[in-house]
Amino acid sequence: MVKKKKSVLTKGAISPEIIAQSIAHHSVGTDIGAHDIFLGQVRADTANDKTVTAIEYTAYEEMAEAKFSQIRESAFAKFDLICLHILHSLGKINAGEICLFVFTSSAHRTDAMAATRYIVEEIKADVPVFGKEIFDNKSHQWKVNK
Amino acid sequence: MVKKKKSVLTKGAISPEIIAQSIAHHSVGTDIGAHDIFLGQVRADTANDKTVTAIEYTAYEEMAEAKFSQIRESAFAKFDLICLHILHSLGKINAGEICLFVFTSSAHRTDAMAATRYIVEEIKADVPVFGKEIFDNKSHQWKVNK
Amino acid sequence: MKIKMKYFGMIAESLGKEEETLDLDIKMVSDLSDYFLSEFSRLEEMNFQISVNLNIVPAQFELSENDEVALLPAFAGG
Amino acid sequence: MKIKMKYFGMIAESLGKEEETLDLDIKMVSDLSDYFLSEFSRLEEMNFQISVNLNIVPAQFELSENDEVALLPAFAGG
Repeated sequence: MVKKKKSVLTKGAISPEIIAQSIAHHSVGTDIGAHDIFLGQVRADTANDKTVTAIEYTAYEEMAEAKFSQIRESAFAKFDLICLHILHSLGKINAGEICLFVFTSSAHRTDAMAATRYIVEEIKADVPVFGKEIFDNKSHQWKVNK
Repeated sequence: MVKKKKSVLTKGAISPEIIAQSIAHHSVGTDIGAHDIFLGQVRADTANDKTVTAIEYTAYEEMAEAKFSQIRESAFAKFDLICLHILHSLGKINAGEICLFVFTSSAHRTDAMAATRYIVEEIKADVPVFGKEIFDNKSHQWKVNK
Repeated sequence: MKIKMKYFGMIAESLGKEEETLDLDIKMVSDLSDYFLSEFSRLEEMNFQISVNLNIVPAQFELSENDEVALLPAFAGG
Repeated sequence: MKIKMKYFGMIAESLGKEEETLDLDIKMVSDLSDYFLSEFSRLEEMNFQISVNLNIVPAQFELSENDEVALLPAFAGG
């Protein structure tokens, strides 16, 4: 059996059009009653009179994709999901742009909602993605997930 | 102060393009770090050899809009939200089409995710919307939320 | 007293109308329920709530002239 | 033993390199930690985890020839 290799990491910001296409593709899934979507957006945080203009994301790509696969399998095992799609940006993502897309679909609402929450927490905790916050004065600092 | 009157009830299905536009409009909200979106989609449920081809939604419109306003205010009071948008379809929505759009935005992920869940439960419980499930043999039955 | 009635969903379908004005000699929402249950026995099989002027009210709620009262079957939004 | 090292984020920035092959006379992950902490004192201020062949491992983990080992600073995905 050939398992389709899905890549989660994607270069650049995630566009609203990609999200719309992804939603539109699921109109054929007439066993789906609920979709839940989480989007991470880069915030223009201000610290010490400097404002974040972008985050530059890098990753230990091979390990990150392996972790995303594990999270995916574990989400399907824990929740009654019909579909699951995850995208995470690499490279420089400007404030206001979207860097994470988690999209779950299920027959009933509770599965999709609980799964999205679980997946987002797992990504934050377990996936080796690194973020360099770039300030308006060209300085930078490394982001740390809370 | 003039309060902008928002209408939640909308005629026909909610298109992926409307959702994409709504997401795109929030790229100027650079204090936003998280969006959470719930979409209700009409399922082609099968019962006694009949399959649902569409749900025709009606509402006690004036009361429904009042309830949506209350839910909106209560969500802003309970959660640290930056934006909140709700759309609910009226009329005949085919299986595979989207009939509910709940879109919350916040600085941090937990507020948006908890708010979406709260709002969806409140809508199901408190808003006078009625759904006639239309089967492929032209018969129908009235949907009841669980 | 005059009451503006509204009917929705399976109740409207079953009654064959969506609204009407009734003139009844009643006082409480419970009186109105009793009236409908005696006039339209099929209502007994339907779970329904009653709203007065856009708010769900209990059986003990007192009605006033020209209230807008709705018979609401089970909700199905979302 | 030969180890393929990979560095990421603030650690790569601080070390000025993203990867290298080291030949060290060590056995455990804890030995490797000690080596880095003595060579690059700035690492002490950084919280980091160590992965071996794509999995986070504890200090007691035993290294093998040609393992791919990464020093991972705090994650910032999502």
